[in-house]
Amino acid sequence: MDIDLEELATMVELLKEAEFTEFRYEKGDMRLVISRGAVTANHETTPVGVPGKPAVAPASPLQSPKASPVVAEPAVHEGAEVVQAPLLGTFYACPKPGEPPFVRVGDRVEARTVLCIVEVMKLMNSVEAGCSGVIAAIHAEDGQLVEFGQSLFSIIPGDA
Amino acid sequence: MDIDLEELATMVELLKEAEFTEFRYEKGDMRLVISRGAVTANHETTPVGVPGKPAVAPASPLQSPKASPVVAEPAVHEGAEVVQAPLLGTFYACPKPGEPPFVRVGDRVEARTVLCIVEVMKLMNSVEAGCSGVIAAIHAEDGQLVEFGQSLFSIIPGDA
Amino acid sequence: MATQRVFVANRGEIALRIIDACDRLGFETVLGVSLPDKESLPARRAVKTVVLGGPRAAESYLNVPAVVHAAVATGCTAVHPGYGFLSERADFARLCAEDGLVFVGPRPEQLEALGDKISARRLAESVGVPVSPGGPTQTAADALALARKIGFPVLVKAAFGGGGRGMKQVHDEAGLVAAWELASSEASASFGDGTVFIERFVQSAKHVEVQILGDAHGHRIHLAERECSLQYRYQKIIEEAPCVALSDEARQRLHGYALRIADALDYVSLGTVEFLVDVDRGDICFLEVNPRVQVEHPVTEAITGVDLVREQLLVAFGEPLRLRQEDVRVDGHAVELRLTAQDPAHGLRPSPGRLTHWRPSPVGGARWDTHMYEGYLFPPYYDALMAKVITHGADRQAALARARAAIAGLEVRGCTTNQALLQELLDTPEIIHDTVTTRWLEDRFAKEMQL
Amino acid sequence: MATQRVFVANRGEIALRIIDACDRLGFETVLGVSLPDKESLPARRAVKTVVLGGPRAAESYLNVPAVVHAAVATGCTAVHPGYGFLSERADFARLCAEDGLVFVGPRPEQLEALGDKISARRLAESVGVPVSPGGPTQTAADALALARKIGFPVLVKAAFGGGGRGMKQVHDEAGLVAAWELASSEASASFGDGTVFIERFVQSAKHVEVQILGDAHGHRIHLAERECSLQYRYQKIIEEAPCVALSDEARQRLHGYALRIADALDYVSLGTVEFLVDVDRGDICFLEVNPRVQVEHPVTEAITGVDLVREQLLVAFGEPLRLRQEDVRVDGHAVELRLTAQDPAHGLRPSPGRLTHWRPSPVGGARWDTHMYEGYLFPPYYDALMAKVITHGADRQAALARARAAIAGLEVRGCTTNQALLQELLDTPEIIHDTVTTRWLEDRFAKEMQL
Repeated sequence: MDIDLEELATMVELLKEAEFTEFRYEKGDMRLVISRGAVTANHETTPVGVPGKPAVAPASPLQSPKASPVVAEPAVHEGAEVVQAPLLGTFYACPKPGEPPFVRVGDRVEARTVLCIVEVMKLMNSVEAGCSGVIAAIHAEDGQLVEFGQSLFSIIPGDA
Repeated sequence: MDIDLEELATMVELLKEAEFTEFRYEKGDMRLVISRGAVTANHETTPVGVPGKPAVAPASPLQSPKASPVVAEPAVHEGAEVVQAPLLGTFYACPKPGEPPFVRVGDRVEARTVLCIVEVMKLMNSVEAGCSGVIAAIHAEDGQLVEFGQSLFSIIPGDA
Repeated sequence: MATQRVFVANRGEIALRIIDACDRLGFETVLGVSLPDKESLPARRAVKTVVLGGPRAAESYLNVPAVVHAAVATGCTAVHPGYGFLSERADFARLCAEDGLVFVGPRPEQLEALGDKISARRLAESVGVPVSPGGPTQTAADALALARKIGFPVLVKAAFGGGGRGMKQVHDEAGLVAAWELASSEASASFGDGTVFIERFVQSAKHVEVQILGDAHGHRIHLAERECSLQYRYQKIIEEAPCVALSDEARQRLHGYALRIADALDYVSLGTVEFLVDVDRGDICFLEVNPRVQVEHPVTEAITGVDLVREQLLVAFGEPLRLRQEDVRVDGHAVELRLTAQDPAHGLRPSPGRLTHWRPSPVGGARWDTHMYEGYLFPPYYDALMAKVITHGADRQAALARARAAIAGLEVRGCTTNQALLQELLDTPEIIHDTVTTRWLEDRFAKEMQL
Repeated sequence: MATQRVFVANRGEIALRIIDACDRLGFETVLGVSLPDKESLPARRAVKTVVLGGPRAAESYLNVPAVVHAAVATGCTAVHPGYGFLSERADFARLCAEDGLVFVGPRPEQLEALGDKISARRLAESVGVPVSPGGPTQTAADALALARKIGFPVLVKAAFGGGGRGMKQVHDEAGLVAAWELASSEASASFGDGTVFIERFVQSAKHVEVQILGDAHGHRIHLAERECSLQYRYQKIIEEAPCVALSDEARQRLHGYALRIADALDYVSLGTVEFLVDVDRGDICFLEVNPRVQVEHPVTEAITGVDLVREQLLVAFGEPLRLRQEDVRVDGHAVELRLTAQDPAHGLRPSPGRLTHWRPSPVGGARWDTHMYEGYLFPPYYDALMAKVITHGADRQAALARARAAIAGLEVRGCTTNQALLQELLDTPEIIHDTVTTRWLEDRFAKEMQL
């Protein structure tokens, strides 16, 4: 991304008007995060390298695709229920291409709420939450292969 | 950064009126998140590419640590200069623990600007930008092992 | 050749064997595994591993949609099914083709032609290859009539679904009817076809099989024969090549029969034509064709010097065979021992567990095909094969001597194995003098039980 | 044993060998490679691979800080140096120890004691093991005096830095002075010590070496001897075990000498004690000790059935040796051929390149230790070893016959190899009748040049 400082200045001007504590703008591999008030350290360490953020890899220990095939286990959310793929297939986050995803992080779900579809050989299998709570994380990427038993969602259990 | 400022201005105007704690707008690869009030914990885990995000792995092709050891090559930034590790060692983003990093994404750097330190057996080797421009991405993680030739930074060349 | 990416749809030692063959050809590999096999050695060796499903083979290694989906999603250009599992499934081979994957094996129609005993026998007969007296029966009455014609004892088995599975031996008419009803109901349950096959039970015959190899350009050769008479309930325990009990005349005839069948099918890929040979009477009759790589293929590799898995991969990708029949020479004798996690003291019952100690001895001239490693948890879900120990010598006695040294040098703890049985067998006169026939070991065990 | 994670600080076939030994023991592996070796087969097989530095060994495989840092940063518990590179570097072993890494080899002080020819000879002499006439010299004058005493021709080499490197043969006083000056200046340049070693040049001797193995609990055994007389400029080409030219008496004596040296050092790990043996006169003299796994270790594995790399790993982690001297039996004879990317038509000059075709033949009884695969770009930066072909037979002729079959069955294209030379050598009377001494091949080449 080539930052046009002038453009940026104008934008900041505009945002003065807006009332917010956090402003995120993403487009392609570009990403803008503006926060007001307490800034969580996390923002520094979340650079632009969005898809396939590579610097993650060296962090993981001896986790080759061998040791644990395809994915390292996701960062644990204390007390979260992890919804795993009931079968191998292609993960779809949305009912149809272009439509909004079934769920987003922060969404409240019930046990019967459909979270995603796992497609194997044109067979669509919808995956339900299995418990009620709030989606804390989504571990799979739309359109990607997920293995049997792979973590898909983390849900912080709890009723409204 | 091709933000349509007019569009953004209008949006901000509208949002002034609207009452909300979080506003999300997604369109194609464009994504906007505006929050009011406390930043909820799960924002850290929201966006694509938060550190440790596992679902990235299946996206990459046959890239085991074997095929390309430790890291997959970072997402290419068109016309970006990639600064590689001149030697194997531990990557330090900050001059001292706790201190702010040498550079952050979006920072303007000169050829002689120190970007990081690579330590091998207690020997500190500072790595310079080698060209002037703006940091587009940081591909390594503080305190982690980087290999010889591993991509550390992407810099969009250009003078102020 | 363009770089290929091969999906390995199998496990254990054969998965390792295929992965190594691919590595050496510069092909990439993706291994599909069951959940418990994530920690297996093949999973380490493959460039990438994908979990197909749960422990049961039906959820993973026999899960056709998962295998094909995984192969396509990981960008594979071919699928190697190994042996067992999906290796003989025409529907699977066809699905691979539809999804643009090269199936490393014969064409679907060839798999179909060989898939059931009836059409396989018909094929053999059509090219003048003798088959055992017998045939398919639709009713117990037919069966009875047929059995009277060919004489008791007879073998009763489902017409569809090969191998020794569900094969029964009956000695009288009462037994036949009971066995027939059972086999028929089983058959209609598993294969949707109640046809039952009746054939003469050969009292004392050797199991001899011929290795064939064909390419997509009409070249077909044989790579001599193997003897696998030492079986227990149709599970082979010791195999060897060549079969020294054969006269040159019988050997010629056997090879000729095998090639005739290969030619009739315009056979492509690796295959094995199995025969029963009554050595005394010189009778040969066709059993079946295994259209895949065989567990015991290394003994043939040892005596011919041909890398069968490599050749199988190359012809699958359309390469013409470089070998001609006249290039195939047999040198010396080779023996393979199947080390299994089975307890000989208890009727060879499976005894899986954690391998606390695995120390094979690298004695000269012994090849170990094995996925074992110290600390490996041998799973209870699949077959009991731990390792194949292949030795080669100038003659049969030399090969057996090496085999004794190799198996004696193994230190293994954590699972009960058949090591002691293998050692005992290698010192048994019947084996040393090669008088063993396919029923010998069962009879022997039966005797022991009575003591 | 707790799960270990072993850093493999080497490349090529020995890296593969070490990784497989670790896999079979349930140890994890991390491989340190140079940039061009990222695509090597060991890099695929290791659980994890780390790029140490650029192509030149000094930047990568000899880069001590990078290796130690990488081993620590990847959580390794041990480092296996293989052969060559850092395997004999006491400073490296010491650094590993300081950083809590088990060095898979002898203790640093043992490496030091064996590191230079002078102290090694002193050690041998101190326990009554004969050494070749000669000694260290500080000036050309000393050298001249010594040479007159022991008689020309003599060998001139730097006292520090082992192997054949920089060794020169001189036949007269003029030649000696020139060679001495050069060697001395080279020595002070590379080792900071101008001491030059002078020793009698043995005209016709066999190179015989004894395999030793010791644990940290005071157990030490030998695993018989190997003969490696077939050399070209101190590079071994064909090795075998045992050495059939030895009388039983000489063999006993040789093994005794080796154990005496091992005992004097309280030697731990795998090692090789090298001797020159004048078969006709029965003279034996000590050459040096190689304190590491040897390229030719498989021939010893073939005749003894002992997995040397596995034992080396186990004793490094403190396990007591399970083997006792009386357990070590020699069975048959084994031969190793070194296939290299060298052009015999041009003085064995290296000929790296892209392997367009790699098709070894899996003939029975042949073991291939190789990191080759089809499409591999053989790099120009390191030694020329492509594969080790190890065969075993009941006797020497049988082993040689297998070796002929194995090397004849190889199809390789893309690099010029010494395959033809190996085949020619295997058909040479001097080799068939085992009359070869260490100078034989050079003399032979010299003659050919003159034709």
